[in-house]
Amino acid sequence: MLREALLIARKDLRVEWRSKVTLGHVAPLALLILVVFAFAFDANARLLELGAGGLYWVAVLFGGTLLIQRAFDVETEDGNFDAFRMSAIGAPSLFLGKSLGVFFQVVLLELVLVPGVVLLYNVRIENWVLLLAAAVGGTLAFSVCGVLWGAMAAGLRVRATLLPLLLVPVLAPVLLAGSRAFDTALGVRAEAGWTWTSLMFVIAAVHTAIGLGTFGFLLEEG
Amino acid sequence: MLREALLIARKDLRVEWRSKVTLGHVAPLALLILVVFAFAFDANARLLELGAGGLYWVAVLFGGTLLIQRAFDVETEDGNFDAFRMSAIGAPSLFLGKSLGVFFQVVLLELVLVPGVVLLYNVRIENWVLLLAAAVGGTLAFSVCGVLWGAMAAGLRVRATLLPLLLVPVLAPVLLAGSRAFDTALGVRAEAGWTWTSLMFVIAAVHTAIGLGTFGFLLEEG
Amino acid sequence: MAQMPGTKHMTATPATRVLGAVALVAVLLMVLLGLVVSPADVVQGQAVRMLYLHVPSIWIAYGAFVLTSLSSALFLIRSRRRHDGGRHYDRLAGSAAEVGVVFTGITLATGMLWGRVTWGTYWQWDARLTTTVLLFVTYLGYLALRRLPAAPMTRGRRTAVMALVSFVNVPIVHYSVDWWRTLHQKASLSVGRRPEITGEMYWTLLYSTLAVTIVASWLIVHRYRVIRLEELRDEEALEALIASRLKEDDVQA
Amino acid sequence: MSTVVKFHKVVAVAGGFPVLAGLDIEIAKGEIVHLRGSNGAGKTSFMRVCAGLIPISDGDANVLGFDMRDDRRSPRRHIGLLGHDNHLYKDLWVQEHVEFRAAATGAEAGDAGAALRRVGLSDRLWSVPIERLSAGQRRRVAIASMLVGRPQLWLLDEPHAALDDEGRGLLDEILVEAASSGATVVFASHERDLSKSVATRVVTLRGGRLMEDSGAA
Amino acid sequence: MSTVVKFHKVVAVAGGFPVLAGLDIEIAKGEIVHLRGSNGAGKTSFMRVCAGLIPISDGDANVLGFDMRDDRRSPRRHIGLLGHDNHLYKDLWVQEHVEFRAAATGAEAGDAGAALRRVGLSDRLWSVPIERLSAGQRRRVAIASMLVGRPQLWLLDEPHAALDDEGRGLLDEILVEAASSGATVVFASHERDLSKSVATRVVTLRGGRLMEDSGAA
Ligand code: HEM
Ligand SMILES: Nc1ncnc2c1ncn2[C@@H]1O[C@H](COP(=O)(O)OP(=O)(O)OP(=O)(O)O)[C@@H](O)[C@H]1O
Ligand SMILES: Nc1ncnc2c1ncn2[C@@H]1O[C@H](COP(=O)(O)OP(=O)(O)OP(=O)(O)O)[C@@H](O)[C@H]1O
Ligand SMILES: [Mg+2]
Ligand SMILES: [Mg+2]
Repeated sequence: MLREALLIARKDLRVEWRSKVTLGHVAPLALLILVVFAFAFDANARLLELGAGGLYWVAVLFGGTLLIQRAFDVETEDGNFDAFRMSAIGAPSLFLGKSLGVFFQVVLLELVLVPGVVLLYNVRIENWVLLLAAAVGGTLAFSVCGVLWGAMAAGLRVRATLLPLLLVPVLAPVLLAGSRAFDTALGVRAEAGWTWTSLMFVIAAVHTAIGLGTFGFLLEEG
Repeated sequence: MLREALLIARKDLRVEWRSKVTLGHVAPLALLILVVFAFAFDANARLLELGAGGLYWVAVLFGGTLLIQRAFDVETEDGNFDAFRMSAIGAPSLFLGKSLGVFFQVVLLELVLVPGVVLLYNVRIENWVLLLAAAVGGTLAFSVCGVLWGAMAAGLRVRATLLPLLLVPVLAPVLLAGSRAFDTALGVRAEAGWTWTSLMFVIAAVHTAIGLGTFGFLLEEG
Repeated sequence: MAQMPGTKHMTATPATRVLGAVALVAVLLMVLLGLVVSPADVVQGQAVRMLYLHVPSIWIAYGAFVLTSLSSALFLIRSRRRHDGGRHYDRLAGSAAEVGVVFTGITLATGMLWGRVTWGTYWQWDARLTTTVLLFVTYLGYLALRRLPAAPMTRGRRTAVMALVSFVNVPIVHYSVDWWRTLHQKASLSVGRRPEITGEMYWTLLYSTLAVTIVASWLIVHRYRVIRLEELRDEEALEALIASRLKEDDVQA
Repeated sequence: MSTVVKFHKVVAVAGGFPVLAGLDIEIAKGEIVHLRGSNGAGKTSFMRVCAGLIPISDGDANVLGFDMRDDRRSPRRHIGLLGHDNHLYKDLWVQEHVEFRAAATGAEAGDAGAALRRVGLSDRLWSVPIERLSAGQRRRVAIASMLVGRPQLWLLDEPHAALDDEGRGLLDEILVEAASSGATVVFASHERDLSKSVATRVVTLRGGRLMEDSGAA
Repeated sequence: MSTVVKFHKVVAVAGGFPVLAGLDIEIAKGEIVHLRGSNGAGKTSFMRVCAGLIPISDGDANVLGFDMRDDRRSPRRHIGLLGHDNHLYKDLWVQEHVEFRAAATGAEAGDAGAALRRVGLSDRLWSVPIERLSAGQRRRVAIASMLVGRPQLWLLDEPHAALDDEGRGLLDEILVEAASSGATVVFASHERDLSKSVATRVVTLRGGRLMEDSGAA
């Protein structure tokens, strides 16, 4: 299963490598969003500092949703979704592989975003370990949820608009937990950073379990 | 020219009618964004009131971008972009027609969003005329910019990620002007509401002129 | 449930007519108890009567969502083997979710009215209120997915998975008052804790819950039957199509 | 007989690859040209250059009297292009789609029905979303959409693919009819028989250049 | 000779339409079946039901020994499906794509090169993004991707479309070879000649049912 999952992930990363969408489009876009927020808040420095954690995660989720969308568009164009379903690879491996691919792309995105937040919003990282753990937990949770719901909308003609609608409510807790954990790590606000971080890992674990169990159902038709 | 533009707009609205994407997916999504922002801001009521104008326009632009994306996906799938380019309809008419179609869809979206903001962020509309003018101006500006850049990204394999990247910087002024005008109309902050509103109309006019003049070039390849 | 007595165009049977009558009486009694018999609150005054609709509604909604999740799980298990298996559970999941959404809506509406009276605004950005609204939207999304044009089994499977994931929200709503500091009332009835309200109010609340449960069951049964009738209609249309294909002799494409 | 397409040493580049590498060809009004050549020979590219979708980077090309170096947009309104893809709005109903295409080229709404009947699409399918059609049914809708615009130059890329015997018969009739009423037809196909049945001329490409030409009719 | 596909009064529904309306058919191991029928007859639908992509709603179907009412996922690993579409990742290079498909079915990376050579794709094209290929070249890549998985049941929907003469020759060879090494082949095509050259049996569908059957070889 792991071998097959890695196969899928490698293929996705290769598609990414050929099109350079994450670093070329999504990362700059996420940075831009940070800038625009700074604008929208009228460059109120205190406000930005307070909001840094939340805005970071808004940017990640927004960019990440584009990546999920793309991960499934690649799978469904040219009638490819049939090939995905016909694949000799088992559904759990497909789920894991896709999630892994998305995970790495989102990590790439965050590697650009963290310095962006630090520079633009003028915050300092006070707790590296917490920051890292929160980033990993949030990204994991995002990837598995995203792939689960991505498959749910995949192949439908209205997927581009349906996916965000389905994703946002599920991701709201991740957004909240991520923001609070980052607030703590950035020393903006004293919160139960580690509790929030574990919450994200729990969300990731729950969705992984659901995904492994049900991904096969999502791919079937009729 | 007008006849042809109406033809295009009618076709787009018919596609929308068949799929009911605007009311069914994009409008609820935009409402959700309002909710999520409230969450991200830690439910600071005063902050939300202050930010109502800005968040309204963030939701409009976000939802609108999905609509633009869809408007061009419809045009480009099944090799359709060639048909679009081969169309006997002149490029300026295509531009006007597409913009018109998007305009109506975004208006639909806003009809849902305005009550949403009023209820959720607890603001009162103090100047109806200004609000209406600002909404129309901003929507116009958004539609023409969106279609102009949408065409630029259309047909590219990476359009889904490229389009937002292109759009955000262009729309930043609309976002700013819209927020300020709404702030005034909602009585949140005394600003030069009418000046900002006229700015949006100017942006719309400029982009319409550019669009009418250059849309043909955007469609060409090689 | 497959065979419906009486005519096939009606959703009622003698049993459900009785259930309907009981529901009606129960609601009347609930109004009586809630508005007349039970006392006004020391702090909240008359507004407290909102409680008898506000709270049972959300409990019933929880119950409906539990039903949705259980049926969805059963549907997935059944549909794994035979392709038409378990449609029954899909219908049940759908009708329960619809009723759940309606009652969540009632809680939201009564809550907003209540908030207007006690807090002075319709809406507060409070954890329970916000999570309730997320719950509401999640299941609205579920219903949206159910409405998409797709083969019934495809849709059934996708929505069943969605139902399972969505249920995660229910405990979050319930415990939100404990996890976050909120304006909203803490849970007064909770497993392993002694109830904080007593006397007539307590009994009225319990009774209202019973009444609302009866109403909800009645609704679910009828929604189920309407869905079943729609399916029957589609099946009949399909038979007609098959028949017409069987005599498809004109070679037109 | 007037010349509709006139290429002189045309080089065209797409994606950094010379898809046409010095093509010389002349096509006169009323001809029905069967374009042949192995995979990658440049048939599709030739049609796209004719339609002005790919610019020429060397040589001279003239289509319907327009110099393609100067203006490759104007001839388009007189050209119908059917690519490997069908160019259909999958959300629309069959009839709506053809009516839209009709209106877009200034034809009347009634023409749409006539065109659909012409390609033999039973009216059960007229109000079905295009997404649900079979491959051959879609191809027919695409042909009807083209027919309705009454182009002067028809460019069809493997129009016969996916069509059944009846469809092929209808298509051939339509092409002959178009040519006899003054239009010019170029179609690509790998099926040999078609050269005899419909085409008045067979042109074979190789490596982006002309290899064989049965000559004008 | 063992039976690979066995349909008994199969009804299958897609989008509320009975795409198969009581189909009876048996296909034995090693046959090469040419599937014919007018547009909308149900050829594509038949293949999709065989592949387990469309569920059957009435009748009995057995594919490769699996009862399709109970389990329509297990046979898939032994089936190769080439639809009207090519199922290609357009961003990948040709070689990468085929290697991925090879790895996904447990074949070795070396097989990919062999398959590409087998379909006659010159190695200039191996490291070209699939997006840039011509229609016929893409079709060849799709065939190679299928070949590499060594399926036991081949389902090909108009595989000859877009292929040139050389490609058709190679494809026919590949099909014959597959059948003689124990696989079973079903292909749809509207071209009559193919019935003689490759097929061991011709089956004609109409209205989602069997209309004519030349009988097993
Ligand atoms: C839109 C506004 C409101 C919403 C969405 C809302 C939502 C809820 C929910 C979901 C519950 C069920 C908790 C559980 O047992 O899991 C609940 C219970 C309750 N609500 Fe509200 N509520 C709102 C406004 C109010 C207001 C304004 C009051 C009164 C001041 C109020 C008083 C109560 C009380 C007393 C309970 C019972 C608590 C218990 O016994 O568990 N609610 N509400
Ligand atoms: N955008 C592009 N970038 C690079 N090469 C391209 C591009 N488009 C086409 N080519 C190459 O140009 C050649 C000619 O392609 P074309 O599509 O014209 O062939 P064709 O004759 O239509 O072939 P087929 O019979 O397979 O459809 C092919 O080798 C193809 O790989
Ligand atoms: N999802 C669907 N919804 C409704 N009708 C459908 C659907 N899929 C196929 N059909 C109908 O079923 C019939 C059979 O389609 P199918 O694609 O099997 O035909 P085919 O024999 O492959 O035709 P062709 O030669 O044109 O490819 C067609 O009339 C088609 O319109
Ligand atoms: Mg070609
Ligand atoms: Mg077919």
